[in-house]
Amino acid sequence: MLVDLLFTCFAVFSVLGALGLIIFRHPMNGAMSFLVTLVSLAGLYALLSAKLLFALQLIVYAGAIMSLVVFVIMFLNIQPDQLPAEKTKVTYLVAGGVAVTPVAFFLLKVINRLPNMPVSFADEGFGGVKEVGLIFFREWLVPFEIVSILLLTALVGAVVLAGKREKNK
Amino acid sequence: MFAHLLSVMIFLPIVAGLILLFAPLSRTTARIVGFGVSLAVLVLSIDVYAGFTATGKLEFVEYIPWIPSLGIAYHLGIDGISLFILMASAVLLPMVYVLFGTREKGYYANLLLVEGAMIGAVCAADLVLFYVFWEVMLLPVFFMLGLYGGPRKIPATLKITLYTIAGSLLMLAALAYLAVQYHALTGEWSFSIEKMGLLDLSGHAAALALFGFMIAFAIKIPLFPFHTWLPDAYTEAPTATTFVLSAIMAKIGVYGVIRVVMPAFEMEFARYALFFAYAGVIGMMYCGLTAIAQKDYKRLLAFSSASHMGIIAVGVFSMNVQALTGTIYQIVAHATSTGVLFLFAGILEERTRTRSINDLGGIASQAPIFALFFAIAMLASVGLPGTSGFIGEFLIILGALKFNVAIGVLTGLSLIIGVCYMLWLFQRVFFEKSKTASERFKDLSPVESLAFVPVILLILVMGIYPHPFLRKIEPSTAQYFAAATPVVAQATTVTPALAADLTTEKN
Amino acid sequence: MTNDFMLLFPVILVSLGAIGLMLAATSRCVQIEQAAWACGGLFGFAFLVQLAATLTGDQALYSSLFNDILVVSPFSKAASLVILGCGLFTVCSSLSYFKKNNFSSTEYYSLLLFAASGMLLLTMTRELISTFIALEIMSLAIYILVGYDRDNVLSTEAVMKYLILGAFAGAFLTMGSAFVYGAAGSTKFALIGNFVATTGFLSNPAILAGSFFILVAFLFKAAAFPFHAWVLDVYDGASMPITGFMATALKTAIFAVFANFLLADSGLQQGWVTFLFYIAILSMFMGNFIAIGQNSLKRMLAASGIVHSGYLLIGLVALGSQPVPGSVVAFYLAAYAAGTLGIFSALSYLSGKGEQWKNFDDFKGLAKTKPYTAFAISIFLLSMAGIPPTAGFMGKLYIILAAIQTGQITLAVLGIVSSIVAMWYYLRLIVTMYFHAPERSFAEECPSRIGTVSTLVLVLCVFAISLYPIAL
Amino acid sequence: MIHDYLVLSVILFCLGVVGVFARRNFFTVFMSVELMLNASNLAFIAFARLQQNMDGHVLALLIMAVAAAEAALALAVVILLHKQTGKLDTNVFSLLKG
Amino acid sequence: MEHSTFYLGMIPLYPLLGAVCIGLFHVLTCKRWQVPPLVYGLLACVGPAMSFFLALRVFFELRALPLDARFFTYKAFTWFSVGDLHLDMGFLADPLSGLMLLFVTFIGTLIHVYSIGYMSGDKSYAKFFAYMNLFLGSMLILVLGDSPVVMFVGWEGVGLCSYLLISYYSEDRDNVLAGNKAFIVNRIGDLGFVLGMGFLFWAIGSHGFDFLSLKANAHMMTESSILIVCLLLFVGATGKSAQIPLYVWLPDAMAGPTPVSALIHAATMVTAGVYMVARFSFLYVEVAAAGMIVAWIGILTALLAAIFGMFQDDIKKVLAYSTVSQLGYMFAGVGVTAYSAGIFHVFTHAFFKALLFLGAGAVIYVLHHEQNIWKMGGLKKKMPITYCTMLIGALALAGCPPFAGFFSKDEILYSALANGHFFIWLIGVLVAAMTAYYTFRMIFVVFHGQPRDQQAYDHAHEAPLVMTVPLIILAIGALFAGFYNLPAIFGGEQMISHWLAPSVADQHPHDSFLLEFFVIATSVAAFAFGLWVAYKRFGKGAEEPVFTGFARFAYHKFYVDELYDAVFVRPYKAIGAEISEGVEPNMTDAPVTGIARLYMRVGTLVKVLQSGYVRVYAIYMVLGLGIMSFILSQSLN
Repeated sequence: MLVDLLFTCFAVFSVLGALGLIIFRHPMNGAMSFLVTLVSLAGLYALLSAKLLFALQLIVYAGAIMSLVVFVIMFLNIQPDQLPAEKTKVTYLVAGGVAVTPVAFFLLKVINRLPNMPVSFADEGFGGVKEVGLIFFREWLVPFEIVSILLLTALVGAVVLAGKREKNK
Repeated sequence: MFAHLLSVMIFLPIVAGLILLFAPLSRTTARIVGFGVSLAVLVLSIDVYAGFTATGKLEFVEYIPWIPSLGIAYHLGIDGISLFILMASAVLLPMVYVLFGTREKGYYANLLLVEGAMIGAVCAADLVLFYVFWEVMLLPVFFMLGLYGGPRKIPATLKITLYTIAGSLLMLAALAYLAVQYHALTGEWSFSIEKMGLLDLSGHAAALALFGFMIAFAIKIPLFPFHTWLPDAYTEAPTATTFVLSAIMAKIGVYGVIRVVMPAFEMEFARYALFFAYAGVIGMMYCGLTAIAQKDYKRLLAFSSASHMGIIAVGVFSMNVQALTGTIYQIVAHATSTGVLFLFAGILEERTRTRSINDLGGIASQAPIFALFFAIAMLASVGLPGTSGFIGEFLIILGALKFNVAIGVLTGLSLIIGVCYMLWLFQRVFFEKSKTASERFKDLSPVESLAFVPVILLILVMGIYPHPFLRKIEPSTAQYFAAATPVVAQATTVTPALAADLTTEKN
Repeated sequence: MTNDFMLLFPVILVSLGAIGLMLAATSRCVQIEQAAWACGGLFGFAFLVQLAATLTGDQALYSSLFNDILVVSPFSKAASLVILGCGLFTVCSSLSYFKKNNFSSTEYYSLLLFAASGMLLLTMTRELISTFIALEIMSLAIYILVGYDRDNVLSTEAVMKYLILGAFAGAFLTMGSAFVYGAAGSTKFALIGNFVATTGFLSNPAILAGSFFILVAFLFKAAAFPFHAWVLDVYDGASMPITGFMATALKTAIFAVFANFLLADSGLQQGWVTFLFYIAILSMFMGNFIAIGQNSLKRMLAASGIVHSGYLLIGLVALGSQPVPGSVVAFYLAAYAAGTLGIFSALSYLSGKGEQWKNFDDFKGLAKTKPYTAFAISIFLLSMAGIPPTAGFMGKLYIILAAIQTGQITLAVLGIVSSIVAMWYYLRLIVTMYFHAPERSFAEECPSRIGTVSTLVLVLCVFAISLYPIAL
Repeated sequence: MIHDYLVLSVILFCLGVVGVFARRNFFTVFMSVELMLNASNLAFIAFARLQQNMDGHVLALLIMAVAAAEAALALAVVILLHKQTGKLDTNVFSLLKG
Repeated sequence: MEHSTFYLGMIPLYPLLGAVCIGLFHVLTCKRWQVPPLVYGLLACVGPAMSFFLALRVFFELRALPLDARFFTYKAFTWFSVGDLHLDMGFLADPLSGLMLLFVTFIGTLIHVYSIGYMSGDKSYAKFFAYMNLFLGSMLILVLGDSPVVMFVGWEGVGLCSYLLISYYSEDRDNVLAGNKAFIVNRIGDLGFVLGMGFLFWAIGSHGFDFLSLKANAHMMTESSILIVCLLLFVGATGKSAQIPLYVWLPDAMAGPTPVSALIHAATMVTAGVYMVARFSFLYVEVAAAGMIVAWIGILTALLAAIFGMFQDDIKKVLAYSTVSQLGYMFAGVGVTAYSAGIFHVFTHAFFKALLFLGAGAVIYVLHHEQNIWKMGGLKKKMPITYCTMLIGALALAGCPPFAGFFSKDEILYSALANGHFFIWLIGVLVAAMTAYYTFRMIFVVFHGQPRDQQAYDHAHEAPLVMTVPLIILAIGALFAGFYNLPAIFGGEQMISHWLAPSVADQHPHDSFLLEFFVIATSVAAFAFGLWVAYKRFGKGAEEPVFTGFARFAYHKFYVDELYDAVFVRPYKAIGAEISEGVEPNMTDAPVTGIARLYMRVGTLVKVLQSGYVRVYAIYMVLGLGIMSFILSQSLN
């Protein structure tokens, strides 16, 4: 019962947050409402017994990534007149909603065919740091290593694109 | 003489052409090299001709696996049909170097390339190899036409290139279909043209494949109604290109029909033969009628060439040994007559600076040798007995009559239609009074005359004593009908009533 | 395990090289030229190693590595050869390109290597998330390379478009992976394949939806219709060598992983045949129609890339019939890569500072002033158009053979029709170069020998691939 | 019920799609993509629960890492864009067309 | 009999070699020095003369052979052999060809000699003789050919020479047009010939396609197929021999030099059609209908041409129409299966018509190429030899006994009546009267009365010896040729009929003295009547008449040329122009250009879709995704 209530709560907040993201004009407002979604999602992870992910969602996503985003928004010091006017935003939103309906319909139909199960708290070991970590470093070592290359690339990229570059020649 | 005679004949001009293309040589050197190489090819081809024993099978075979996993091979060989197209190109091309002396280096280089590619196409015994040469021979034409053509060269170039490539790509699909079918039948991959004869395809897909090949060849020949690229291209192209296109390249389309399509699609071919024969006949009449209305002599000759190709097509689709043999013979005859006429047209254009018939007149009195040679070529082209044109045309009409009376009779109309426009042309250009453009027309120089003499003699010899030539052709053509299945045999006499009617014993 | 590392040698080499160059970039003593040579050397060395491994190594169809996450097969080897070759020639063309344009730095070559390592991984992955990560490595590196010229608004615009749409497509890949995972309980191709094989493709809507989204992401990267729109703008905004690299190596990597994914189970491939059939047709024709209207050479080549993706999709449709799975696709990719790289290699040294020559009309009369370059470009164009005896022709022949053998005659015929249509815009450039009088002087000498040499080598490649087709 | 989570994931995903579809602000578009990634993460975790299999958690983790890398790059591009034009409107950048 | 037949091949070869020699010699020398024309003239006469002697040898060798094996052949080489078609370049000497050979070479030689005089002063003298020799060679191939195809070689060869010689004065467009007309009309006939050969081959040709084998196998054909073959071959004959409906070229052909008109368009080539029908007599006798059609066409042509002939004012045109008319007689003869009579008429006609033409040529020559008879008159005194010889010719043509024409014409008329073709005979008699009329109209107007053009008259003189000698020789021929086939009624032996018997399938009517006498009487009466009318009107000199009514209609040749022009020539050209300007660009080429244009249009339209807005690209993706999802969800159910 409590689980259902919590789920409803988180679900409503996450959807509202997402709606806010796509509706608010100023990206700062959008980022804030997106934060709501992210936090709600963390809650949902918890409900799904994903303890490690719950923590990481809060720390990495809501914490690190979003603060970076917010920082950049602040850093750019965006004035309202710098923002796109977007007078036809509502039209586009509605049109987008219509366009995406078949996709959503299709996915929902697919979900309907999947086996269902009630969500209850799983056994002790499920989703814990140790268990996930064991799987991670035993079976998923290669992706882990590859991700390191990815992060390096992003690092170089950020430097190249936004950093200072000395003129050659 | 050599082990790989055919390879040498193919690659000698190609390599020489590429060297010419890149080496910084003068025009004169290029011309001499071109002439020398084409003469060398001619000598080799005579060797081939002498060594050809007319067994009805492939001779001078060379076989080197190329892509073994798909059975594609560098496979060469010639039979009586290839031999004559080969000879035609080897004999005719040296003339061009003699006649047109002040062209750019690339002109001669491209001529050599096209010669090699054409020889390759007729020698290829592997479908992929055939296709490769088939496409390659278009490229030099593309460049010659675009670089050295007349004022409206670019549209003409694009039209011929896109048109022919469109056709040949359809052929690519069709030949892939053949190979796949062969694989399905025997479990091994092969693109050998000979082996395709084992196939006996029928059904919708086979009909589609047949049409794939046929459209490619019909465009190249060109068969009505795929001829519309021809007038522009023939008119705008430099003389040598027109010559190559009309004299030899068009024939390779016919050759393709005979070598590739007929054996592989016996049933479907027999089913559609009448249809194609009508296309040939209609094309003959259509182009012949159009020719009479032309005011540009090159265009007139272009339509005349297309008209003759219609007759040749009828010969192919009549599916009996007379018609087919006649076709091969007519191929050579047409190469020597219409091809040479285009050379004359080139000389005319060069010396009078006009392509309009109305600007010319009275050349016969200015230039008797020119007029004489032109007349002989023209008469061969209208099929006068005693010239090479008659034998082929007669055999084709004979064969067409057996195939279908209506086709035969309509083919016969070519006797009249051809004469109408040719005489008109001859009258306006060579007879009547001289006009300003033709007033100071210079006759052929001795060297030029000498260049034409072999061909003119060939026209006459082929008309008077064709037997030695036909003897080399006939075994190969007869072979197509020797193994014909009953279905084909039945289909070949579409008018059995007539045949029966003609031969029934009178009581 | 050592064997595993041997098989991974090229990836490791390239990645270490990337990191090394990245570190070197921090010190001032490394000149850009030196970095370029090092980078090129790395590519070349890796290429040779891989070539040796391909020719001499065991011909087992699959060698699964690392818990079945990576795989080395003849197909992946062939694809990685193509990618390494592309890298090598991209370095060459970059060298000549940056003689005239000076916005390069050492990191440029590092990023090239990063991108290449992502691509190499992509050819090998047999697991969805690794695929995603490898895809992102590649994409991120390419984004940066596209936007490398920071002073150029066009280049920034290109990276912006590419980034947004690429990330958008990437999200589909993750969502698709999630659904596949939800159905099969794993993201490894082998297990997915087993699952599909035991339960059937159509009885698993989640597999259907998941693989659909995954396909969408792949199709986006391959620029197939209707996910093609970005490709023109991005190619247009990127610098010449990078455009060439994207057009070839990226496509190779994507089609490699695409084929690997579809090969997970024949039921899966069969299930998508109809879908790919229509996508292939639409891509070919849409690409052609877009290409026909272009005046800019780069945009035309981009649009023709859409068409070639269509052909490659035919190859994917006909995967089942190939003696070595994917061999036809690999061959086509190699042939296409040789031609495209060649053009970009030539354009790199031809186009001058700030890429002034980009429209068809700029190339009028090139054959008069630079006959050899014009000749080379013509050869490349003919190869792309599929005229024998170039490599492109053989690629097309194989694709059509494969299509007919699988019974896809309609597809084969439409492919042919599309290449007829395509002739026009390839010929157009040749016509412009050869048959028009020069309107501007092409007096500038090409700045480096390396550009011409690599172009020449590529011309030879175009013929060599066709006449000596070892890939099959 | 686990389906509810999945449905929520689909809804969030679709909202992300709508965001990319409808908005011109670079930040918003970018965050919409992030929203889509989050939706797929939710799906992964829900499926992990359904499959009783912790691979899904690992995968979600990896996706987070990728999202972080992408974010870094995207922000670099934003800065670049802002530097060049002072605008965040994606429609401003339409020099390449046709 | 063991003897070499090699010389048979030499008969056509001599003139051909002559042509080649003259041609080459001319071509090689024409640029550098002037060769005296006489050289060419003499060179040209050698070939025909040699052929004539060989022809004599053939004749005598044939005579030495027994009646049932009176032929021999010479096969020079295998011409071509394809499948079951086997053809030799073979020559056949039998009584029919032997007879033709004799007079063709004889008259040919004479005309060559005559030409030396007539053509003197012409600038392309050599060309003329080369053509003439070429013609004679072709004609001899035609005569000697042992299979229809070899015959066709000669058949087309003579057509070519006819074309070349008609357009000999090529600066004048009308002459060239006349040449074109001749060639094209002949080609129409040749089409019939070729198709006839085709049908014949597929019927019985596989057993051998030479005349002897065909004759032996003719019984294997059905009647209907024989009819088809006969009619098609006859189409060829109407072309070559100027019969309805293809006669129109012959009057125009008079544009050529007069010796040409004499040799080609009167004596030899135009009779080739008759010869061919006689050659194929083994087919024609099998089907009565074929013969009937031939006979009727022939006699109607004779009538029509005679009507035209009565109103012509060009001396050569008169003779031309008389030729057409006489050819009509010949066809009537062979049509009623009196082959020997037809050939006999060919034989006699060759003499007197060549004579008339050469005589007319002499007149034209001395009057400096004046051809209108209304500008002549009273030349009798100035040109006595010409007058006398022409008078003989005219009498022969008009059918005055005992001149040559009388016997042959009478033979034909008698055969027609005796074989039951009353109306053919009746028309024949009518035409005979008309012939006498127009022949003597010409004689009277040209030679009698007062000179109409005094100046020309004053300059007139007798033609040179080289021209008059052939005239005299021919006049002797015209006088006596008829006696070769003197019918029994005059105590003759019908030598020619007997001679020809092995070659042609004559159906001899029962000899009926009364009937024959009746026929002769009517013929003579018709001649006398025609002569009388002509004398009445023109004997004392007459002015150029003004034609009205029917005469005017006939003067304009019933407007047949204009009709053909309107019905065939103009539509043909119009169709050509229409195809060239209308159909080709708008229909045949339209799909091609249309597709190209459409394609470009789509290209520019599609460009609009590449709007450059990144959001729009995303929208494409979403829309595509939506559609695909929709389709996929349908498949889920």
